[in-house]
Amino acid sequence: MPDPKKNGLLTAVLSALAAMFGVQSDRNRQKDFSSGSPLRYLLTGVLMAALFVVGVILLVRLALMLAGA
Amino acid sequence: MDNLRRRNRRLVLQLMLGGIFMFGFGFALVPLYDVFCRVTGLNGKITNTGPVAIAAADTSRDVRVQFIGVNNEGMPWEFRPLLNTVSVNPGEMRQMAFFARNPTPRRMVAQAIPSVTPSEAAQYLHKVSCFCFDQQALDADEHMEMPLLFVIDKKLPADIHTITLSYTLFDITPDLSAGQITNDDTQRSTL
Amino acid sequence: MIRKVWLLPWIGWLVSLPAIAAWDVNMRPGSTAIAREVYDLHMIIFWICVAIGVVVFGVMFWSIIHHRKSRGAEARNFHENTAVEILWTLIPFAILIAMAVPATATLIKMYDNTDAEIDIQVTGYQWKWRYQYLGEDIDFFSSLATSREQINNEAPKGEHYLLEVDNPLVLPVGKKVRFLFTANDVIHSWWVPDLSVKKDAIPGFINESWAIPEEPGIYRGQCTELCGRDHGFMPIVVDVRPQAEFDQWLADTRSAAAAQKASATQEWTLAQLMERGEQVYNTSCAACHQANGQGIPGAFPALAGSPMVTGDIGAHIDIVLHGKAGTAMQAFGAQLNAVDLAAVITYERNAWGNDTGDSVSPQRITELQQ
Amino acid sequence: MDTTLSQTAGIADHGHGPAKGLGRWLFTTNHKDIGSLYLWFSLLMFLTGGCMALMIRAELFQPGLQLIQPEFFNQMTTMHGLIMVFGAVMPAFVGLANWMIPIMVGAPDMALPRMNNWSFWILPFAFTLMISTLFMEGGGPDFGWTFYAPLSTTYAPPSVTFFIFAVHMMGFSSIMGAINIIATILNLRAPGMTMMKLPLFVWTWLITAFLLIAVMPVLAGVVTMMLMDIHFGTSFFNAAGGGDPVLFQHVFWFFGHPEVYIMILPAFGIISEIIPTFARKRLFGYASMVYATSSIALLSFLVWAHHMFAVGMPLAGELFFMYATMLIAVPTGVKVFNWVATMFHGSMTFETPMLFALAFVVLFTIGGFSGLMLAIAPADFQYHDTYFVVAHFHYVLVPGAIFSIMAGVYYWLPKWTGHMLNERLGKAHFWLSFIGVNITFFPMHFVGLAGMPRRIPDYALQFADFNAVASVGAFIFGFSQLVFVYNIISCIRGGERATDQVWEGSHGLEWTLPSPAPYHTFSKPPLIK
Repeated sequence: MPDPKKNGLLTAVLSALAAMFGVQSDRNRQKDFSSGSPLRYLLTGVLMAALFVVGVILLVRLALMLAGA
Repeated sequence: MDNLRRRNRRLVLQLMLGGIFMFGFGFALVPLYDVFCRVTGLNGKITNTGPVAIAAADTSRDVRVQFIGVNNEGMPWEFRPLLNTVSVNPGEMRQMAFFARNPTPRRMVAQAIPSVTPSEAAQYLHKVSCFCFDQQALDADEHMEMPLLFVIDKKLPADIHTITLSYTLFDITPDLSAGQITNDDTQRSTL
Repeated sequence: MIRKVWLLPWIGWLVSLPAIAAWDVNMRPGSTAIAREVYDLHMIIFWICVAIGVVVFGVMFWSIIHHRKSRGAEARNFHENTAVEILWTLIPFAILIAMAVPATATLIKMYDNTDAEIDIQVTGYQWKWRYQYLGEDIDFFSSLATSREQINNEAPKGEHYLLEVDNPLVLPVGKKVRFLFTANDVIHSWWVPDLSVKKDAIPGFINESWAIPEEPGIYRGQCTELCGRDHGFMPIVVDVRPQAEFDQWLADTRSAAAAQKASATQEWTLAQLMERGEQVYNTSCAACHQANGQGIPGAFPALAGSPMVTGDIGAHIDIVLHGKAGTAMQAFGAQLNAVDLAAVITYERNAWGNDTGDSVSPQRITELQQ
Repeated sequence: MDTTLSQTAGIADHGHGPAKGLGRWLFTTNHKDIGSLYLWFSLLMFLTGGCMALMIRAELFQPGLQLIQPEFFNQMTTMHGLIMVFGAVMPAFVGLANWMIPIMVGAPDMALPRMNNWSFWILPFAFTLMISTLFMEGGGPDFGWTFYAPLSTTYAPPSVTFFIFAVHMMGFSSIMGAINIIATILNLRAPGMTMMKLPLFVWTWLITAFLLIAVMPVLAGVVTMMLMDIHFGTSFFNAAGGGDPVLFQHVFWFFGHPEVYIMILPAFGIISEIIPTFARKRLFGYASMVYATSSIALLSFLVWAHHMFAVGMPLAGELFFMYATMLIAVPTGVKVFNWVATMFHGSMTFETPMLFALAFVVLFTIGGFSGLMLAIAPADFQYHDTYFVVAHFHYVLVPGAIFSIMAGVYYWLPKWTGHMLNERLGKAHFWLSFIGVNITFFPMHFVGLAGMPRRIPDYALQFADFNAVASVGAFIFGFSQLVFVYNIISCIRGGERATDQVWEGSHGLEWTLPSPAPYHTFSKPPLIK
């Protein structure tokens, strides 16, 4: 069992990315669940969703620019 | 066990607040939608109105502006643009008018709702003054020409050559049946 | 697996269905460049799904057949392998990205704003379409031409049952036509599969789409947004003709419109009005009041022997011209010309035993409409 | 559920079993009774909605208007949609949650038993109110289960107000149910049952509950806006007063898309319980399943406008929603591979629950593929609002949600009733439903691609043959559900005694209880190693 110190923000971001990708190892899962309040994971999730939206908007702009629209 | 009751109560309260917040969010989607339309010109909503600084017209480009008059259901008025198509330079102020006639034997009040296509052009169509800003009342058998003053912004994307501006006329007489309808009922200006 | 003996008669019945009937299973490639591109996109994504399906179900059925307890299969103990999971997530991602590129290209082409030779305003009404050729003085309604008898199974169904209209939309071949969609009452949606055009017609708003039909022919479509009672009975027929024939049609329609105005000033006998009135009645009124004038109890009033139709003629004209607020009775004054209105009112006053002997002249309708 | 529940030794019991007679069901605060009430109510609604579906298919058996008038046909399609979504699928999942979550996490009962009772008893009144609109003057709602404005506001029959209040009541019931489930999962877990050890059915229901609390209020908001438009002269969706019918579609589908995830995530949970049991192998990639379903809770809010590609959005909007839809389709679609990997090198037997679970995996994936095709915006211009879309959502809902509910009922019925179910009847019901579902809905792909629009009471001749086939399939599927009802009743009344573990490969807290599960369980939290 990884030591239940506060997990850094990085692990939360990585876990959120893994969730959006849909693949997560059991080891990381235990590390996530052993840490502090789930609130941080929730907020990271919402933040990552917002980044996902911005990312797709940029993707759209890129597509339009490439097509010379 | 009461520690559990306290934890339950706190959690249930938070969740109910979450539910009420989302109910409010459902209603907040209405103004959010207007802001979203203003930014992206979604659904051809024209948003910039009122006086604008007159800049030199960009005579290098002609934009064809088409006008369409549509009657909504139960609107017997005769309603059509005086000119179907107008060729305009971006940045140039143009005046044109719609003809409206009330053939029915009773006084009626109408509201014109504008819409533009392609929706990407909505943010670049600037209406200085328009009959759709307020309600138009016509007595039996009366007719009038309703003015429209507009400018096409110079920053209109190059690939847009034709803009179609449609006005849909709605009968809103029954809504105002309460008070006496006077000619200058301009309390509500929309869009 | 219990034996399916008693299922055989069902399967037998299914197989005996008439083989000659139409069993078309797929989208038609359509007759515009965009329609063919959409058809290709459809087939590419379809075959991709079939391929993924074959692989996934192949593994699954292999496992169902081989890893069965009854065949002595011993369950292995693996229950996690992130590498495999990452692999089978990256592959679909890659396929989708590969799919998104042509899809984006086609979508951008669909939003092309180049100028069109001909602009048509398409307005959706409750349960018919109205076509206005902008710049021309041509404006007509296009309603379902299939007779009520065919719909109620009292007559054999024609070849284009429910896909035939009285006035099709006529277009020149090879020219870019720009459609401007709006609606008069509720949301409709104008869809012609062969032109790959589908856009919602929304009251109070204007939408646009375009097409360049490449081959002359008749292309049929239907309203594709629920718009009330007769949503299934407002088809679309586009008649694409070579340029010469199209110009001829334009000229004929203009002269017909002029003749129409002139005929409004002629004298019409009762018999002529009745004959024309029956035609107009079956197109525009029979949908609700039924061909026999009995209407539908509780939904639409009967006209046979109704006080409105046999009583004061002015009230009858007013309700046909301006409709009745809050009911499905529309204002036909804005939809039919003076002659049709006079004819249908005369027909209603003398058909199904009403025979009041009154006849309404087109001149009277034109005066009222002035 | 069995009225004569036997009190086996070993489980401390307060000595009082369920009350006798009607009072037991009216005033029950027991999660097992309320679960049964939800399930019986859902079955009743499933059969009611099913009859409406048979009315629709009977009319569409042949071209021409044979049986019913178009406006009644529209009422049938609308009520069929509403009753199946809000009356059959969602209450069935809430019923399974009420029954199974407490005994899966080692809780004595739901966190708020009285609210649990109230959130069930709202439903019969809400649906009586809604179904009574069929008999009102002007008929019931006839504007589709998506009730787009202005057809549902200015042009609606007078009974639309009752429809609005019925939707309000259903919303309250779902929100209270969701709050109850979250409180139970978060606060009432037995010590040792950490969040890491939660069965996947509990995880998917936790995510679904958060989705419910997030979107049902938005649905309540949209019907309240409709109410104000119809009666209080506002113009949210009325273009005359500055409103916008497309605003309605945006707000509705903002609720609509998470709603379809609400209807499928619990199904993912049930299937993830059943396949490991009958493959005698632990679920493959438990962590991935938990993380993927939790990311759906947020991502499902970003893609609503793929239902509106033909409404006339600017190009940038169409591209955004096409890309976002494609991107979030992968993490969910890929979950199917987890189930296949669970089966791989397992040691499988094929009792009825497993048959339904396998049919779910195969047919739900077909629905997922047609969903992927619909995500391609330019192609969606040809698919939108045709029978291809009808085939898509029926494949993800009937062999999807409904088959997973049937699988869950067959899987846990021995635990509820104490008797094993009749396998022969179970397999007969499965094969009839499997054949019926495919004969009904597969031809709809064909007529949809060939150009048949949705929600029409009559069609052109080129669609006639596949529609006839679909109607036959509908009647096969419809009447085979009577086998299901008979099987359930006969399993309650008698049958071979069920052991505690019931299925050879089953794991989990609920299988440590005796069968039938006593009225009160886990009064003292169980020991979890």
